[in-house]
Amino acid sequence: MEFKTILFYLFSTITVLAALRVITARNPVHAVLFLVLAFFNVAGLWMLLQAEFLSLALVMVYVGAVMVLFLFVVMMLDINIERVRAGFWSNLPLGILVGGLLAAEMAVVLSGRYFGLANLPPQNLPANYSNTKELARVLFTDFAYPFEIASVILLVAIIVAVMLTLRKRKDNKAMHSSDQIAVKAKDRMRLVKMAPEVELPASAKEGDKA
Amino acid sequence: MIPLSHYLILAAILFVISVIGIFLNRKNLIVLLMAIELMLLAVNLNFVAFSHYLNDLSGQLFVFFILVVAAAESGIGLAILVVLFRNLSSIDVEDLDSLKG
Amino acid sequence: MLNNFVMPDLYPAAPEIFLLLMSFLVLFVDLFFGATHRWMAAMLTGVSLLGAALITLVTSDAQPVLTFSGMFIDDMLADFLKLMTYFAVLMMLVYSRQYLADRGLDKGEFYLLVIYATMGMMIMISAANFITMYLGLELMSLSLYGLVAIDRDSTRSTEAAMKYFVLGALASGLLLYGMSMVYGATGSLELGGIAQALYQGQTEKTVLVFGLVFIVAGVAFKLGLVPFHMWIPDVYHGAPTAITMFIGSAPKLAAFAMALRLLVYGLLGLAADWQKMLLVLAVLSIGLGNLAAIAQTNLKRMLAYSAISHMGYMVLGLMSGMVAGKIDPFTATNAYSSALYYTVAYVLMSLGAFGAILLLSRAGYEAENLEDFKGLNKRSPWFAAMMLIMMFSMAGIPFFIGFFAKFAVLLAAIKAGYVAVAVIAVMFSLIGAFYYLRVVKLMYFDAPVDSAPITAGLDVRVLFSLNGIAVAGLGLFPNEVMMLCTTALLRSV
Amino acid sequence: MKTIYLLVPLAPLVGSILAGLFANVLGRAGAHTVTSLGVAISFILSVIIFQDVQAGHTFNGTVYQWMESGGLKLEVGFMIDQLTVLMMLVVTFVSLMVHIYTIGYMAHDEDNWPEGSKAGTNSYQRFFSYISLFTFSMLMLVMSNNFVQLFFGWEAVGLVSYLLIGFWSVRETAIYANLKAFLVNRVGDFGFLLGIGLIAAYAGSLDYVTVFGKAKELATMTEAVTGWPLITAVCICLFIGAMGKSAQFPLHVWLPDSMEGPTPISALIHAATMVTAGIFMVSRMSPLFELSDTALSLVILVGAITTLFMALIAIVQTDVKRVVAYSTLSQLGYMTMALGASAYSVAIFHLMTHAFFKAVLFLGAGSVIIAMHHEQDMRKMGGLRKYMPITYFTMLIGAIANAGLPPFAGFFSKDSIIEAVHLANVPFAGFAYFCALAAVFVGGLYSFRLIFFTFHGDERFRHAAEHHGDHGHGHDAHHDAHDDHGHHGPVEPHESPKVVTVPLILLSIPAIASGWLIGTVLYGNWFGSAISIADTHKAMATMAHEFHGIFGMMSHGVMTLPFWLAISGAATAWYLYIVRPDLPAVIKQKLAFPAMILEEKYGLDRFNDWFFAGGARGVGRGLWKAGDQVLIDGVMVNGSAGAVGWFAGLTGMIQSGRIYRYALAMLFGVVAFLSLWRA
Amino acid sequence: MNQQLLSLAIWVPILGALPVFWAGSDRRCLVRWLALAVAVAGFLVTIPLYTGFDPKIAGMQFVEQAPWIPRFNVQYFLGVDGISMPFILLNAFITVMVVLAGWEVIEEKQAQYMGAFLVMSGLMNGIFSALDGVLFYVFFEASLIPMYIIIGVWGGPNRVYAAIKFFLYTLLGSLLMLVALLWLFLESRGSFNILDWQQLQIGMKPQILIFIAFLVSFAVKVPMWPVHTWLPDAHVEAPTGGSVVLAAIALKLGAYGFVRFSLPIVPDAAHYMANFMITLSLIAVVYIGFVALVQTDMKKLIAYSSISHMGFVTLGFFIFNQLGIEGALVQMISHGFVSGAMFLCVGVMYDRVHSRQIADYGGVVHTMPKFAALFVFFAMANSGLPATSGFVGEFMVILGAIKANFWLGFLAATTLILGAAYTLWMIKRVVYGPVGNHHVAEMQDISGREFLFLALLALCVLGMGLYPFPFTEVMHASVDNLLKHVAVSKL
Repeated sequence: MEFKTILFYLFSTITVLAALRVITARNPVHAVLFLVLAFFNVAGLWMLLQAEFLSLALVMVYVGAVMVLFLFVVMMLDINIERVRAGFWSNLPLGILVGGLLAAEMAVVLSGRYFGLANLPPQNLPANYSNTKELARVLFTDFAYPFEIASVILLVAIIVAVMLTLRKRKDNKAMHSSDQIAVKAKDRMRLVKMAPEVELPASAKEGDKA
Repeated sequence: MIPLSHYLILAAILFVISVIGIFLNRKNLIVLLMAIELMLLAVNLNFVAFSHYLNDLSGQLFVFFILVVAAAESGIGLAILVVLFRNLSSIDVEDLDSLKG
Repeated sequence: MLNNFVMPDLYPAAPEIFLLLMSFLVLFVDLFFGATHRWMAAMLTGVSLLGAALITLVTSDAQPVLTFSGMFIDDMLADFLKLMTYFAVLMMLVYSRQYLADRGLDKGEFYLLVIYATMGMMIMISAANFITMYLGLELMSLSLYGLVAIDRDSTRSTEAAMKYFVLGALASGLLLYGMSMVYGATGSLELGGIAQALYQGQTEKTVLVFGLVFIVAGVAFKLGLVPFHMWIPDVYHGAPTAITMFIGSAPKLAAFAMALRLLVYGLLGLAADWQKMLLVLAVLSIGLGNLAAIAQTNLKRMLAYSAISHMGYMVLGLMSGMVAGKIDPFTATNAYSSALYYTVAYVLMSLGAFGAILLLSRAGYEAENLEDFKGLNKRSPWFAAMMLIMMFSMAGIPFFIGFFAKFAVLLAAIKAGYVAVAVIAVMFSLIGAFYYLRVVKLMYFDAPVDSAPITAGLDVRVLFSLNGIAVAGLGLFPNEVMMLCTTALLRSV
Repeated sequence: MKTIYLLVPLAPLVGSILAGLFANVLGRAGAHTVTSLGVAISFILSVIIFQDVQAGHTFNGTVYQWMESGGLKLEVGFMIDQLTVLMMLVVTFVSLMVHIYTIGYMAHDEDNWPEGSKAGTNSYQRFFSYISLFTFSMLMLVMSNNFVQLFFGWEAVGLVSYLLIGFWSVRETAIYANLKAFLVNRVGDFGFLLGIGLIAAYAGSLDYVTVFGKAKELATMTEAVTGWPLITAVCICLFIGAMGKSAQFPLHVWLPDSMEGPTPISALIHAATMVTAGIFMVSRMSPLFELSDTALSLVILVGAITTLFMALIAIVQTDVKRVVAYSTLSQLGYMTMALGASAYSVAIFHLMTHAFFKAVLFLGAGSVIIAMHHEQDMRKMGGLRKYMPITYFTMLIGAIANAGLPPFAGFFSKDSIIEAVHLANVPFAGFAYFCALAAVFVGGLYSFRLIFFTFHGDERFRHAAEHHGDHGHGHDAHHDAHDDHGHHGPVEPHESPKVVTVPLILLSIPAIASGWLIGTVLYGNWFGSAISIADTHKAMATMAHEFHGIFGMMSHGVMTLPFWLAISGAATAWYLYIVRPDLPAVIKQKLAFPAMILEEKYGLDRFNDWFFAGGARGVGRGLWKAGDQVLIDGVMVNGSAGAVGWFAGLTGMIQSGRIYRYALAMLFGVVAFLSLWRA
Repeated sequence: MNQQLLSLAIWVPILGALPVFWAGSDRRCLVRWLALAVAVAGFLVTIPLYTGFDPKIAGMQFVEQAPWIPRFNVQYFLGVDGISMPFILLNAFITVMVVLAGWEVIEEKQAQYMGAFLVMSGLMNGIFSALDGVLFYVFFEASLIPMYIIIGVWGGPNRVYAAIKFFLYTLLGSLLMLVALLWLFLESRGSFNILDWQQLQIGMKPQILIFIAFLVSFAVKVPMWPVHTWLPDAHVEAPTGGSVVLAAIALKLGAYGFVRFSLPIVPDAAHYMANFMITLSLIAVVYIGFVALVQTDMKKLIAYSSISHMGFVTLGFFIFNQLGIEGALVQMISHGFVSGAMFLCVGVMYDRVHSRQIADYGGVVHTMPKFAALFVFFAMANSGLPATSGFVGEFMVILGAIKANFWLGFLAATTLILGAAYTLWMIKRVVYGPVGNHHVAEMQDISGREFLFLALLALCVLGMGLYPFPFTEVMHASVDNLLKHVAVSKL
């Protein structure tokens, strides 16, 4: 067994175990950390597949940014851990049944000879091949259009995140440009028109008494 | 030499785990979001493996975009989660049942 | 290295580019004038949609054009669907203006997200590649998640957004998994390339069908077909009505485009398989959608189930392209154009039906329960008549557009030999008629519980009237739109 | 001449329309004038036509084409021959008399209506309109040259009869009787229509002449589906119609009840004309009936049963009009027997004589009723002879004629019938002969019982005065009207006015004398081709052979059994009601059971009410509740709606609101698809 | 002008309804006169259809043909033959009656009431003149909408149930018909032309399936036993005008469908199923006759009587002889007059006493003699008295039935007894007898307007009974033609 194969099995075993822990961990913080572990291992696997750029991007983008975000949120929200696991075991059989069925069907297809070594041998790339450079080359030419779309998607993510979570604090002193522009004189001063006080005639008062 | 099918089966296992995670988890929405990340990871693994074995870069590019989208998605998902928590004071999946029938 | 790089032809994508630029303008305007000049963002959004429409019309080409390295396709189908999309979005904007203003939801973000969602739809409509399809889908979906949650202090809205988000993510996971399988089997992400590979037949059928199942699941989710429909009732119900109207209209066009592009342009070689899958989905959708709608007391929820059943009918057309194992281009075009026509008709009716809710709503009051429609005929005979038209049209009663939509898809289904399916479909539409009739019953036969005058603005009133007249008028003269649908399909890839 | 033919029915129709629609304009006098005038014109024209026919000018032609379909030409047209013209004379004459009589009889009709009833305001005019309409209908019936028009007249007279029986529509008994009359007639019409249908189907025409021309051909056919001999089926079906209209057992039940109508119409419709329509029709169809012995034997059997058993009931009746009514039934039975014996001309002859003497009896009874202030119970009469001599004598004439004593009209016709039945060679003729003879005795008995009870003996009405208000004939509802009329205390009967007595006298002349025409009508081949008799049926031929003028017949008649039976019947009546008035009660006590049977009219009414009316409603209720409401609406319609609703409720359970369920559903979908496509 | 007569017959009432709607319910006087004017105009434009009709031509007359939906080769194809032409006149005439009947009694939303009837009238003219399958279907279904509204808005206490039942029941049938129409379209290689379909060769199995699809549709509409239960409910709950139109015209649509579609397009199946159809028809005649006997609600009684009478129509169609078919058609027209008149009569009484229960009446003749006379007249027509139109059709069908099979005629003729029994029983209880209660005592006799429409109908009933020749004359050629179609096998 060559080294790559050993690495593959190592990474994959850890990935699967970590993934299992992600969905079974009692504490969400642990779950996030197991997910990070799984990401690291998959990054390793991608290295084996000579996708170096993506491998590193995964670590940086996911572990560095997304997972940290998850951690923030997990810790920010006050979660009652005791309740988290309730009902887990009672749901397990059904889960295993459906999951098992799905897995079995997938396995039947994927282990077929079509994806075996004979049909698709792994590619041996030249030594000076740069995954990053190649990716970059197509990314900014042929894939410019999806690249632009991706940027819009990120913009949308920003907009939505801000829209949903930004709350103005009461003691916030920052000025808002649109508020400044929108100011009108009448917002600052209000002229109140009041009815003059009129003395009722005496007869009317007596009439009331009567 | 590792055949492609090994990678695919690994991805499939990850995929199934994430799927089970989604409906096994009935208490914590965050785990749900993580399961989704896991699922995308499985898909990405597929693409990378195919890309490698087919010697076709477009698969890896797809992964690139999926990563971008996944990041954006988790951002939005967490934002919604936070808002929901504010309204509901809970991220228990079972508490999300005011809409039904 | 880059010497072989050719600047892609941007001309066909001009509407998208225009819209993107306009979105920045809206962004800035909102920043500087958002607080007081709300109408500016709205106006600009409208203008940008109109502009995009104009550009789409101008750049429309009789021949399909591929650009961006074959990732973007501009054909007549795309132009037609885009125009319909602008149209639907514009109507939604007009309908919802007052509603949003009453509830303080007419923030700049709303308009931005609407623009981006529209852009996502346009990208989907023009997608010729799995990547662009996926990105377009996500752009649209992410914007919609945000829109559903726009009323962030509402438990119902946020719950709906969460459900939408989780299930949507799961669905795109499934779709991606399917795409990865197809990619693995054909070695291509381009729809044309995939079709080519399938045509040459050097592919592994098992893997492809395996992937196809996931892709169909993803598509079915977007269309809201049983059993991938579960999000629809909750999201329709939970989202603010204006947003529901948005979700219930234009995205159906995009979803149709997605289904057509993926299944027909990409995976036509697997038609025998996906047709049967769609058949199952269609029958289940028609059945469950109509049955479940009966039990509803909330109009939005009822319309959600009705949407499920309508998409089931639409799919009847989509699945009828192949007759006796063979694909005859003429028959297939007829079948797909019937589905397209159904989608267009549905969008028009759906806008009207949700429009009625917006029309009757006012600040602090949602007219979303069936009870709220009681005695509408006494309050306003005209609007009651318009709503009556919508309901009967949805029930598939002539002379309204809904009838001809059903007519077309049933014809396609029967032509494809699915007579029994057609019979089942019409029987369920009988059940469906019951709940539409119930709305009419409430409007006409019952005494009003709420005698407050209708406060909706002139724009909503006029639009709702026009919508009703269109549903009736296009029912009287259905030929033009039908021909347009057919031509659009004929002149596409 | 065709114009005259047309005028005969149209004159009464015009009168009827004028009196009916312009009641207010015309007023009472105007109404009775136009209608009487119309009928008078008809009568005069009928006489003219009669003479024309005597001269040998028969007619058969079309007025207009009513319809055509499937090769079947249906027309409205007239056939004028001896049979028709005789009927026309009888109808128009009796009708004219009744019109005149009615002027007197209905003079105070407003008393019969509750106060404030708007229907009562023009009831007088309406009555005239009805009887004129009836005359029109009856003329259409007899003048028809085809089955459709016959059926039209048939039903139209039924309609008028319905309207007139229920004329005093406040009386529950009257509106019960008219519904009953219509429905029982409809049972007959049911058969009649089937007969017409069979003719149309096999002869391809409904024109008399064409059909009779094909009669021989039809006789050889069998009905395709049932396998019956066609002509027998046709004749029996047609005869069922005749049974309804001519009130033959068991469809006779309506006639006694129809006495709820005003007396003039009892005379006109329920004695003289309408009820004889069946007799007329069978005579008209003689070319068909002659071809089926089976049908003829049925006819004679039904006639025989009706003759005897209805006569028996007449003995126990106490209502003066009902006695006459049952007597009518019995006489109709005689006519029917004659038909069965192929003695059509005899039947028609008896029809004619009967029309006159029965009209006399009815109108006389009406006169009595007027005198007794609408008292119809004979037990409360008696000794009226000295108060109303004209009525007495005319009624006596009628009764003698009815009993069949020479030289009154009834003798000739009735004796001929008995003779014809005696000579008949169809099955049941022997039974019929027995019935005929027995009925002669009974006829004598009830006829004279009527006379003795009413006009002789104690003046029982003087005792009955205290109970005046008790008898129900709708009087309870309008005591006030009575008070105004001032008829409290003992009734003082007096002779009726001239409008009443003149018709009585005029009618009693033919009641006496019309029998003398027997030689001409029966044996002079007077009917010519209007009636055809098969060679095998020799009764008429034999009788013609034995006939030696009316005096010969009379002298022969007094030596035969029928005469002595009639005499003994009359003698018995004399003994029982004049000599020993206490005896009837004793006999009734001794023979309690037979008396009860007779008083219950053999239980037929009770049976009909229970079985047919009650049964039909029971079936209807059963079908409605169990079929429509439970099975179709409950199970099929609402049941399926309920099932849909149940399923709809079930879908709500699927949509539980839980995300994981939703995700599970999606995965189920995926797994199912994967499994289905064996991936 | 002559070429657009049918279009005029259809669109004059429908477009005329728009100003009526527009006039609004507050201007009652304007609404009434406007509606009357439109209805009369609608009737007048149909008269040339009769006067200009050539009874010798078996084919379609006044044909109008224009593309409507070229995409599916759907045409705006109108034309009438001797079978359909009388119904257009009948429909237009009845509409005038209905407008008159709703003159004063409809107090709520009168504009909508009148408008709905006018629209209904136009749509039904469309059904009778459509020669394109889709056009026919479109009119057929669209006519449900105004009726649904009419029953639901102006109906009785249980109107919602009745309206929905009516709508769903009829929709059930027509949806299956739609499938059959589409199938025929494909089978005929892209034609919706009904006349083309009549020439189409179809195998036995599809013929039977198509027949069943049409059967469900038309049987519900007729209605035939056992899908009749919507009718009593609909009639009882509908306002007078609704009942009139329903009975007079709407029921004819189903029967008309049989002669326009089932018989000529799938003759072999029609022959194959004839015994079944005849059985159902006779059940309708006898069973329903018995059921009608025990009704206590006048409208229900007349509704059941309608079902029974329509049983004659279907019976006539499926004995396949000229007498039967023409008789059935005549019966349809006559039933249009008679049942319409009967419902109007009940409506007249209902307007005064606000009850339809027989038990709530009695002695109406004493307070409303003019009305009573007309009511009795119509009752007599309903029980098939000769010289009224009610007799002609029944008579012809019975003759035809006897020609086909004696027992059919026998069972059919029981209506003579049953029909008279239930109708006259009602008359006895309602019209005759002493005045039932103080409500009846206070009833006013019919007004001039009421007299006008009842008398007009009475004239029609009488005229048709005395001289049905003009009615049958126009049918001969077309019915002959139909029979020829039916006789030729298409296998």
